[in-house]
Amino acid sequence: MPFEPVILFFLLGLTAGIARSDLKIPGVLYESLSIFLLLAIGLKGGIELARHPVATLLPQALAVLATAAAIPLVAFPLLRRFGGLGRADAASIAAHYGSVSVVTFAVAAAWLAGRGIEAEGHLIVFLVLLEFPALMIGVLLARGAGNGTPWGRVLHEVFAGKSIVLLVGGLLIGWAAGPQGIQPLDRLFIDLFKGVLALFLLEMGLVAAGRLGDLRRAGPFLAGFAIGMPLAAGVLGALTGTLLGLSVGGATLLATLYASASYIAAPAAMRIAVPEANPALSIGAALGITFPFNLLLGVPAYHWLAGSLEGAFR
Amino acid sequence: MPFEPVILFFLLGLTAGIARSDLKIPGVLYESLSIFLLLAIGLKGGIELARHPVATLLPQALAVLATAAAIPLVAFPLLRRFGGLGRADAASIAAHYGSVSVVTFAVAAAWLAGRGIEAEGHLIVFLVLLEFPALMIGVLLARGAGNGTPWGRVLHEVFAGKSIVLLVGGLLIGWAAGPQGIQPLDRLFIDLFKGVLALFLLEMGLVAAGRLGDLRRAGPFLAGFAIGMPLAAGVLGALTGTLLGLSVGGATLLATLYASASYIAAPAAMRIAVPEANPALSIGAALGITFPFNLLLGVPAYHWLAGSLEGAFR
Amino acid sequence: MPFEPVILFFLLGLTAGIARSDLKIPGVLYESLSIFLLLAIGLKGGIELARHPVATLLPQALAVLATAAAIPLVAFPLLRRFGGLGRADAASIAAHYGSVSVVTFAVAAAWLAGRGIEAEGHLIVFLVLLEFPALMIGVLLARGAGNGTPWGRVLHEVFAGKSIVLLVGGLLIGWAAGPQGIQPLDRLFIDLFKGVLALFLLEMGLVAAGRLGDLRRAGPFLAGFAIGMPLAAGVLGALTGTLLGLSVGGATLLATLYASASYIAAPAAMRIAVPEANPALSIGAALGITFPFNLLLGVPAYHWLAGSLEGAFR
Amino acid sequence: MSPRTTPCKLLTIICEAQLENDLVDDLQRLHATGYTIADVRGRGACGVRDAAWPPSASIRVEVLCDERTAGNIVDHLERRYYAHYAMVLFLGDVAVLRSGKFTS
Amino acid sequence: MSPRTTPCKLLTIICEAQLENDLVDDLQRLHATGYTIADVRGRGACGVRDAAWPPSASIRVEVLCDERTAGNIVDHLERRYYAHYAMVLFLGDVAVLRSGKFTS
Amino acid sequence: MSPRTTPCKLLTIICEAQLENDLVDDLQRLHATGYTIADVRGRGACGVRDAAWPPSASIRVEVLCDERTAGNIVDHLERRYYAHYAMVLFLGDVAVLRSGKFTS
Ligand SMILES: Nc1ncnc2c1ncn2[C@@H]1O[C@H](COP(=O)(O)O)[C@@H](O)[C@H]1O
Ligand SMILES: Nc1ncnc2c1ncn2[C@@H]1O[C@H](COP(=O)(O)O)[C@@H](O)[C@H]1O
Ligand SMILES: Nc1ncnc2c1ncn2[C@@H]1O[C@H](COP(=O)(O)O)[C@@H](O)[C@H]1O
Ligand code: NA
Ligand code: NA
Ligand code: NA
Repeated sequence: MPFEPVILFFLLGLTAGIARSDLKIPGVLYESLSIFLLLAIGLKGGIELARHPVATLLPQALAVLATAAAIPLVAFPLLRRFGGLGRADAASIAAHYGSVSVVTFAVAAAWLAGRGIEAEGHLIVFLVLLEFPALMIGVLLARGAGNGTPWGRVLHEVFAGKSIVLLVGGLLIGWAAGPQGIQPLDRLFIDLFKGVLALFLLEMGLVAAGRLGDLRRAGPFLAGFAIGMPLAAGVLGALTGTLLGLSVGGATLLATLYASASYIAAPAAMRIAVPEANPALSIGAALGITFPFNLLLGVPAYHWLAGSLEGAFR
Repeated sequence: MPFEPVILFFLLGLTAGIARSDLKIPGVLYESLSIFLLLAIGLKGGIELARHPVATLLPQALAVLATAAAIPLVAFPLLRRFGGLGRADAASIAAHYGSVSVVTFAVAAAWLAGRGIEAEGHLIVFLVLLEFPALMIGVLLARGAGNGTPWGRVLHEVFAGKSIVLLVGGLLIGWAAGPQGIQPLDRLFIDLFKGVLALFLLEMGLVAAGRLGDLRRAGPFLAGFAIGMPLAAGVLGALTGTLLGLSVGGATLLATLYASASYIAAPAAMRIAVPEANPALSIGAALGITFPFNLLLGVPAYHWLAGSLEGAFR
Repeated sequence: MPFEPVILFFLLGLTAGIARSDLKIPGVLYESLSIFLLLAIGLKGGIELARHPVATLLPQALAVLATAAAIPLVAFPLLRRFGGLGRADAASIAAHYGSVSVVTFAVAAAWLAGRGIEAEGHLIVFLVLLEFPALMIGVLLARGAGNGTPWGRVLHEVFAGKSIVLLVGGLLIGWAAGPQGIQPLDRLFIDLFKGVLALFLLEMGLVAAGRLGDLRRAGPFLAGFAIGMPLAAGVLGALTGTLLGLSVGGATLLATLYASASYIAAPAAMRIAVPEANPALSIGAALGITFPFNLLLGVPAYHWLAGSLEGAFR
Repeated sequence: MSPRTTPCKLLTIICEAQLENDLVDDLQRLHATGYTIADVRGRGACGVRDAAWPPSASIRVEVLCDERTAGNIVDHLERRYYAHYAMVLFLGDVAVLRSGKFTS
Repeated sequence: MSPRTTPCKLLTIICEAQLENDLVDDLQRLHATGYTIADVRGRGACGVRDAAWPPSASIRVEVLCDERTAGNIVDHLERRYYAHYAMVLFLGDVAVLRSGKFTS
Repeated sequence: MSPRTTPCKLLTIICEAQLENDLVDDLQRLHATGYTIADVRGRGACGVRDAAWPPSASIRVEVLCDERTAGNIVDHLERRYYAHYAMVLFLGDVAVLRSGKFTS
């Protein structure tokens, strides 16, 4: 099969949603599954962190953060000028695309694993690091640094937000307890990960089906942006990864991170920090187009890209 | 032990319910567990389908569908004439008994597995197929084919209903992805299946305890029907299975399917399509009597029957 | 690491709660996880019971019940005289500390297992037995045996309460089905136990964070009691265990049971049976102080104690 | 009441959860500008509905609307559902802010 | 209001979830013909009740009944629970369809 | 109504679930003595909010208070949230027991 089997669950949810099935995944199950996924990803990252001396990761991490910051900074003027969007909307969408999608990352990792392609484990650490800077940039773009931005409130929303708490908390626990300490928890957090991911994708399909109406209202520019932006960001990610000496698998994952758009942390933070922005636009683009695009076509494309760059640069 | 250990969870729930324990399984947990069970059964069926060429199953499937259609068609006049029930109630009850219970099937499969008795894997495909025709027959019996039945609405309710979507969706995913594609999901959907079944039975026991009042109102005819009908249908199923050349285990499962009464898909569909029918009657009989009867006595009886027929016919 | 890694999840929850994170574990997930834990513990105990002839446990069980009854009977006058608490509050707190905490027990068992220290499996049976007598003693202390205590109501609340039903129900199922009967359920109830415990501790951390305000109001005497009482009860438990000939691991678990304070069964029963008691006091002490104290310091201390006593007495 | 508020009808419908999809379509067709739904359990003439499983789940639907719309909705529900489904309806008077939102 | 509706009292009780079983028995004994319950969270004189775990869960109970029944229920609840439990009661006026359903 | 009850305002707010933390702080600051929150879903001017995932979840907040407090809360909410968030407000009249609990 050209794509990861778990994606079929997304398509099932999408179909059920479009057919107005009475299949509804209770909101509480959504929350429970997302708590599980965020914590499990954090734990995996922490175990990787325990294996690598943090110091050796630092230069790579800084390079990754610096290049990734380009994504929202480029997206913002594009959306303003060519999309004709207002300041708040452009900033909010830029923040969504600058941040990352945990589930897209997990599907990419599964896709690589299903093909036996190795990837550096510490990419998860980058996932955690890339989650929030774009959110801050988004708020800066919307409001400027100065007058009247309730920065305390915004910082609290970002850093005490569910996804950062669970990702960073899981990271610290995995790092402190180490591989042997976490091992009795593997039955839950490692073995069941992919099955839970499948259930979550079923739910995301149902949610995405409900966003299709928003999409129609969003117009063709945003639809194009929702495919062009991840492709461009994917190139940047694959390039960065290759130059940093990551394996093809690692560069694929970094490209996926750059290309993915957040729909867990970003909507929550932007709603509070930039309330004037219309969430239907950012979520419609990120979840309705970019997310399925990345699952179905993006990941294989980034892998092909990473392979080509590896050939070119070494 | 003469019966499957998971049945003890049903008895625990039933006892707790009768004792008015404050043990309450949240409705959301019920929905989550039933989503899991339906999807897991569908996936298992899909994997079996991937192993068998569909064409070879077709004649068997048609025979199974044809004989199973006799169940609601016989039940209806019985309920009308001897039970004195109105058209709507008789049609709704006939639909419940014509359709199948996924959980009863799962318990029967576990009972066979616990005794090391083999059964054809593609019985799950028949489970999916038998889920809905009886619902259509029930609506036809209640309303006639013509005037004023909102068929679009009814067909939507049946085919976009949760259980069909998850069973058929799981079937298609399992079939498209094949055994290797699904294998990383086995940790969740296969390994945990029986434990989740136990939890679901605990919940069904609590629910059944709440139906005992309905039962008293239902009267002795319906109570007799709720035991006699599955026995008769079980004979039909065992006979059909044996004549189709199924193993003793396979014929036991087919008999269980025929004998079981739906309490997930049927109540939902009948409530919308035949609102005049009193759900307390159909659910009281199907869940309050037939379900525990099949779990405790029916399955061993159908197995004995299948064994005897096998001896007689071959 | 000096303590069990799962405790880190408690600390994460506590930190998130104190930081007013928007991480909220839905109430339904709490209930689902606690149903799982209680049932799983009961099943494990039942399997142990199936291995031991009940008759041989009886003398030990009686000795354990008798000495454990001292805990609420000593706590009550202490709380009355030195804490200046009213009859109802003192009785309710005494009942909480006389009963046991299932989660503390599970963490202690994990701590021992992580160090390869053996412990008698039938300690779980004592856990179940110790759950309720202190609740009855608490009601007696608050109301006296006579006039106007609605004993029917109270007994129903205790014995039909969720935790007793699941613990005893699990025990009976495990005992009736035996190790082989339960074995297909192990994937869920045994393998996932520790992971689910980690999630539950995360939730308890969040809940405990919300009790810190109550604690401040509770005052220094109760804070001292919440540490002194478990230590004293732990000594009693370690002594009892050693004199009954338990291994060091077994005596550690018995000490943990005596030292732990209930926060599942006791709050529910006391609220109905002794409504005049202020739940903020008993829950604040049991969950806000004693629970984390036992997790972090108590368990290692009781192990050291059990080791010393073993040396002294044999 | 503040001069910025306007009187408005609040229609509350308590019924079987399975009717939700149909009801929502009906409300839209009858020109309600919105609705709010909560999951509930209860007891009534049709017995206990404890929400332990889908057939016994109930919902509580609130509709803010003008008197005429409320009347139309009540008429429709009474005709279409009242006889065969567990359902209770009641009307109250409230004051809303920005009443334009609630008249069709 | 339409001539088909009849005035009725709506009694709302917000209290600790643990009282649900008892309350439901009380309502039946006091001749309420039904009730509707939702799970809620909140804050009041007894502090924050955030529903994060069972001891801090709350319910919101609605009872449609005639004035006398409402009075009886309020009296009973005040006597039996008000002092020791987190509980709030309020009464409103509504109009119901088929009022026969709500008088005992 | 019984002589033991006192008239009181019941303010109901239906809004995006994400506002809960802020709203609760606002209510405290504006001297509401309590509140009750339920999880709901619905439809309004901002479209369907089906509660299938956090961004589309809604809450229904009830506040019993005196008329002045209700006015202050309505003013504040209108200023701070009404323009940019899905939000509906309405006021009703009820009668409470022990009214001391609800005046600040
Ligand atoms: N008197 C009542 N007070 C409050 N809610 C009621 C009342 N009667 C019925 N209900 C609610 O309406 C639902 C349907 O009522 P019914 O059609 O009478 O069975 C019940 O399940 C209750 O949730
Ligand atoms: N002023 C109020 N407005 C709305 N709900 C309230 C109010 N006061 C109390 N409540 C609710 O009633 C419950 C019990 O109140 P209390 O007995 O005052 O603690 C609280 O947890 C709230 O859910
Ligand atoms: N006419 C209405 N009746 C009842 N609830 C409404 C109505 N309009 C809006 N709502 C509720 O208030 C929320 C926000 O409304 P809005 O700001 O108009 O989108 C909706 O999601 C509904 O839950
Ligand atoms: Na990105
Ligand atoms: Na059948
Ligand atoms: Na104890």
